[in-house]
Amino acid sequence: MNALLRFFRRLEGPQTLGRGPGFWIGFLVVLAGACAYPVFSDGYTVGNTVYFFTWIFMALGLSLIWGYGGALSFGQTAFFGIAGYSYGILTINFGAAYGFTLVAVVLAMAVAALFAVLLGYFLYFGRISGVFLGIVTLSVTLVLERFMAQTAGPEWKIGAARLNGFNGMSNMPPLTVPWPGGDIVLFPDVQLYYVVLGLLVVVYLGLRILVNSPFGNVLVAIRENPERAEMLGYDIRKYQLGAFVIGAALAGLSGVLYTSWGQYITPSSMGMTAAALPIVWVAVGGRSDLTTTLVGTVVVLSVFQALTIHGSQYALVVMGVLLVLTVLIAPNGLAFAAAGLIARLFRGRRAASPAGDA
Amino acid sequence: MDVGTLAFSALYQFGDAFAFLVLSACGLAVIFGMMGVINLAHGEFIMCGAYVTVSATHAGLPLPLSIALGALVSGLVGVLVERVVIRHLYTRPLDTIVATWGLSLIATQGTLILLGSTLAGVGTPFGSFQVGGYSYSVYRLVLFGAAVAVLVGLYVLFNATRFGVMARATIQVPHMAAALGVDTRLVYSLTFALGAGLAGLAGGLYAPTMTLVPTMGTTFIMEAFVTVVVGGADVFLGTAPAAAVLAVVKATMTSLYGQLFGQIGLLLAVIIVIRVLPRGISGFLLRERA
Amino acid sequence: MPILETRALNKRFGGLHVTNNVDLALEAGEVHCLIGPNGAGKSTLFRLILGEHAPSSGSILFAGEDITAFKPFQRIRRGMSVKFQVPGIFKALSVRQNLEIAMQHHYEPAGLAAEIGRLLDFLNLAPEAGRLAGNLSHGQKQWLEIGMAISLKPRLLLLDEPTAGMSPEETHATGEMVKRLNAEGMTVLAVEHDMAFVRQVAHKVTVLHLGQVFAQGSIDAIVADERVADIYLGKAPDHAKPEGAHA
Amino acid sequence: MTGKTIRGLRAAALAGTLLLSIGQAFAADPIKLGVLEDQSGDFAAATIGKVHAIQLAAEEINKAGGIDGRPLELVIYDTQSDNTRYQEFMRRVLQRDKVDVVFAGFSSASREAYRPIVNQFDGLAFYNNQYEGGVCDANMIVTGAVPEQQFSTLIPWMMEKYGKKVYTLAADYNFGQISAEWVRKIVKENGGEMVGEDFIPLGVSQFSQNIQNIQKAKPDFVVTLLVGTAQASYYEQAASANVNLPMASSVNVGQGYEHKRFKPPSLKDMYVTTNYIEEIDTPASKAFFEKFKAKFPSEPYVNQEAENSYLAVYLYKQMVERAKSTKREDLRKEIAKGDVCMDAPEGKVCLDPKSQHMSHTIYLAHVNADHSIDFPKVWQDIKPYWLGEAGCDLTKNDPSAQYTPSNPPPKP
Repeated sequence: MNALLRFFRRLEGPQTLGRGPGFWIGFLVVLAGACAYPVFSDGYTVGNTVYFFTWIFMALGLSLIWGYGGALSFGQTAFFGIAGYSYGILTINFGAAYGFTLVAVVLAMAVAALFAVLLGYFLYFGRISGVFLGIVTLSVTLVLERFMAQTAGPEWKIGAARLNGFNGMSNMPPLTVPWPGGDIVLFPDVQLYYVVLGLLVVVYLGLRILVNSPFGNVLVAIRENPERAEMLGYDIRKYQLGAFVIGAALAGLSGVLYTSWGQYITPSSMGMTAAALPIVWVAVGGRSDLTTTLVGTVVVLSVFQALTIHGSQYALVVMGVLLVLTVLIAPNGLAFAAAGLIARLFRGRRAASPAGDA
Repeated sequence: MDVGTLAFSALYQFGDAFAFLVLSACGLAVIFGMMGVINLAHGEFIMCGAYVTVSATHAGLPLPLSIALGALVSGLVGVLVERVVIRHLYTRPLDTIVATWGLSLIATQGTLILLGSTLAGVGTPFGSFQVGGYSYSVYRLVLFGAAVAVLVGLYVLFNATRFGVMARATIQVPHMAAALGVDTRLVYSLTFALGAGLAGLAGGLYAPTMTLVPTMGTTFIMEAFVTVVVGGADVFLGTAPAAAVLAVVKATMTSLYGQLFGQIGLLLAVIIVIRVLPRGISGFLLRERA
Repeated sequence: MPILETRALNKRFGGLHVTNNVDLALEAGEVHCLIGPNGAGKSTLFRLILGEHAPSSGSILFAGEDITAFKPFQRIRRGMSVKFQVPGIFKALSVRQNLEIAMQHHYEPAGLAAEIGRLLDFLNLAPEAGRLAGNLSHGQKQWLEIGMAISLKPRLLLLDEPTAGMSPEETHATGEMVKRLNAEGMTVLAVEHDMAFVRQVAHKVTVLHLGQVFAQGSIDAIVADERVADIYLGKAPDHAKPEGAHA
Repeated sequence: MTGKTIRGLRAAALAGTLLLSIGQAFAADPIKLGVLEDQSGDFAAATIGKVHAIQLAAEEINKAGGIDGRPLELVIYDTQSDNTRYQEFMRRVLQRDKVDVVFAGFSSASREAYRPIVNQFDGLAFYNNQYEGGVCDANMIVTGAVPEQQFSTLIPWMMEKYGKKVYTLAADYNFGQISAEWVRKIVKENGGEMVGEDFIPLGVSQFSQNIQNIQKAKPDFVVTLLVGTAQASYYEQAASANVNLPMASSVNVGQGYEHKRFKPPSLKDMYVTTNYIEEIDTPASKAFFEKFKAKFPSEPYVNQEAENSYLAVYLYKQMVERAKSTKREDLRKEIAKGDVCMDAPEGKVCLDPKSQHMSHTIYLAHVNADHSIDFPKVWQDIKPYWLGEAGCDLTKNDPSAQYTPSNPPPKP
């Protein structure tokens, strides 16, 4: 019991919204709802929700790098793509037997993280910051996109896996869990839903612990005032690099899940539009908190999809208008603005506290 | 093939790449370089200039006038956008990414809905000329001339006119300029309009040579950002040398290894330059001069 | 052995010679004030000592160790600490969280709260512990930053204009803080304009002018030096070079 | 932040979930045809006409009593030239809307993006677009032309007329690279010589260096396999530099109607093999074109992909009516008979049982200096022979893979 309480203590802190029994009871209710939800829903909706979930890891990683660490990476899609292709190359070559796809997930994330170590070392130890950091990371993802786009020829292959250029790599097996009495293949349906939901809970809670740990405190201090943080004796480059690598690994996890979800990965997932999207999700939700990032990402994804379905040719225009309005009206993200508004309504005429200031 | 022909062709390719980089970038250099606004709708201002130019030409206006009109209309749209959106974001430059991306979605799809998926071209004027075994387009020389003229114009504007000096003062130390009686809001407005107008000018100049579709701006965007980032904050001292360096990289890589490596070369050049000169070429030059 | 020593330290920005052959030595346990007119090179010297600028030539020693090539955080870890001229506190965090970030790596979680409590008392900030640092008064922000700096238990504390913008009462209280810290064994190097504060705390005063050490000595000796009065009033002719590093 | 704010956040999350589950009610009676095409984004110019063609065909069929008495209902989504939208909406039409058949895709990348999903749900998709060829997949029916149909006609004719030195300028991705491979192969087979090849990344719009490379190589004609609106800028730039060489293409004019978009004479002496363009002067073509213009008067151009989409609806109708079923396996039994043919606006077309690709009437379109079109040559009944000859036989097995001449099906 005490151990459990200590665990909850570590999940809370100055860097995250939500604390106390109220929040955690609410969290459990939402989680229970999420667990029960496939029962009331059809296969398409569940599969589509999994699809939304796959992107959240990349958004949470960007929230860590940008929202908490203050460094805007415009190139999270580079890690997304690297991990996606790595998963494809590994599983096409070694198959799905004996749970290898699960090993491939870990390896693919490791490849993305390793690349992030190299790139992050180059960036942070080269003292590149601010907008320039964004431009360099964007350049990296565009280089990868353009390079991969021209690998259509048969000479571009690794083992049995053709890179297949702009058309993209396909035919990799979906995630497969070894099980007595036959492997369980995780097609985008209920089983995959629970696996991804489980991952999501683990990553969310893990990141909460991380940002409320001494590491997270220092990261926020660096965002607020890098000079001061350094003058407190912290090697800020190591902290930023740490956050960058973790964020990259999470982008990689998104890439792997996306690849196995649709059995397909393409260079355009590292292109300009793809690179801008995570920034939009995170900024719209509220980048300086994990919970708002998570909620914001799901909301933006589902609103954009609903608009595309029902908005015919006006969908993109409406999306654009929504983005501009969000930035103008809710500068800290929709989640903060909505929460502030609702809080004001509940409190009636009493003065509302400022809704977050980051 | 004699040396003269080769030299001319190398120069022509360099000039062509230089003009494209300068014209793509100069509007962005004003908006991003000076104001720190990351304008992802830059390409749509270019598209706006091109569309106005072509429509005016179809309506019977001579091409040079149409191009000027294209630049003017883009500039006016720029004023509007600044007033409605950008003005509220100066203290949060990173949020301009989301806002201008939204604007770019609206502009691209709005144009598609209003004007259809494509516009008929107007044809490239002036014909061609022959040097050695090769024939070249005269209009590409006009583009090069226009690029040089824009650079000279910007230099004069920012160093020898009241507006230019005021703009630079405002952007460097806003509260100081305000204290000295400068209407800083107006200066920001005009600076943004200048950037948008220059983008429109680029669109107008390239309109006769290109396919006119709502998404045409995207083909300029990468070159524009690369040039501005390599150049750094100063419009003249940054853009001109950056475009020169990058034009050499691009023309050489393209001629030796093809277009793919021309593009990849550009992107790698930007990564290397930022690593070596974190504040761009102009940051480096200004510091050396100081 | 001096705790901090600069040897023939030079810094040029383009054509500007901002730090010109500065030799400075701080003995352990002293409170040393650095004064001089605007543009004398005080801030640059601070930044050189902290490692934010690399010197053009010369070297810096800390407790006998050559730290010229060290990164700022490496210098901090060896026992230096700094309070900036403009407070570098984390405005979006509370006073207590500011101190937590400063101290979390030096204390066990159990002892941390008690230590922060002691520090808050010392800084006269105990009633403000829960407030956002950005909402503090100017003087309180300065104290908070001093608190973050001393929470590292440095051997050498660098203070850049610690009393700027303070009322006379606050200035005096700050001076008392510095004296108590010094009594606990901390060496202090302060850049300061307020001569009352300098008189209150300084064992030794160094005057910088045009990037050079212009004069050095006790506060009384410096005040008595007419040439020092002249440079503050702008009378020092450019050719009137000081005869040597020590007046 | 307070507990109340958190409740607010949670309410927002709930609202998000509700949005996911807005469903649609529908009757089961009609035959449902899903349409996933790019009505916005980069490819819109070439693909909006495809949607219109399908709407035209559906309207005609419904007026004439539907398919086997059942009305045809279209379920249309805009895929925004975005591969991920194809993935989302292919799942949606197959799983939620439960359509009987899907017509989907312009770019090859989008087809490859949705193909695994069609296979997962064992659906049936029509790809009504010319492409680089090689898809051997029982879940796919391809009505567009493939390289062997366009190049085995075009290249020998050009070499005969203009000479044997050929230069290829191609988009640097699968379509361009594989098409260039076909050109290389056919040039060699006919005793010609490749004097140069240049590959252009997608999105590039500036061609000065390539123009010079071509002038240096002095070919007899240039094969342009440029894709996308940015790359189409080549023609204007080449014309203004006075390159003045005949051009051959499988993809321009017929798809992107560049001769309508550029000012003459930039496309002068461009030769294109296409299975349809609106200028084709046969009675069937004229009738189709007039019906199209009557329904969509502002349509800028009726291109070959529009005609492919139009005839595909009728082809599907014929198969369903013959099989008395909409089940994929029943329809494939009809295809296996080898006589699923129809008289389309272009002329007679038939489905090849082995590859489920289509034979076409191939027109050689020649662009004059004033950008009018004439047709120096027409080839009847050109078959998509390569896949079948290389070893793809969908009547026997279904590898669900894409092959290329340098990566052919494994020999049994």
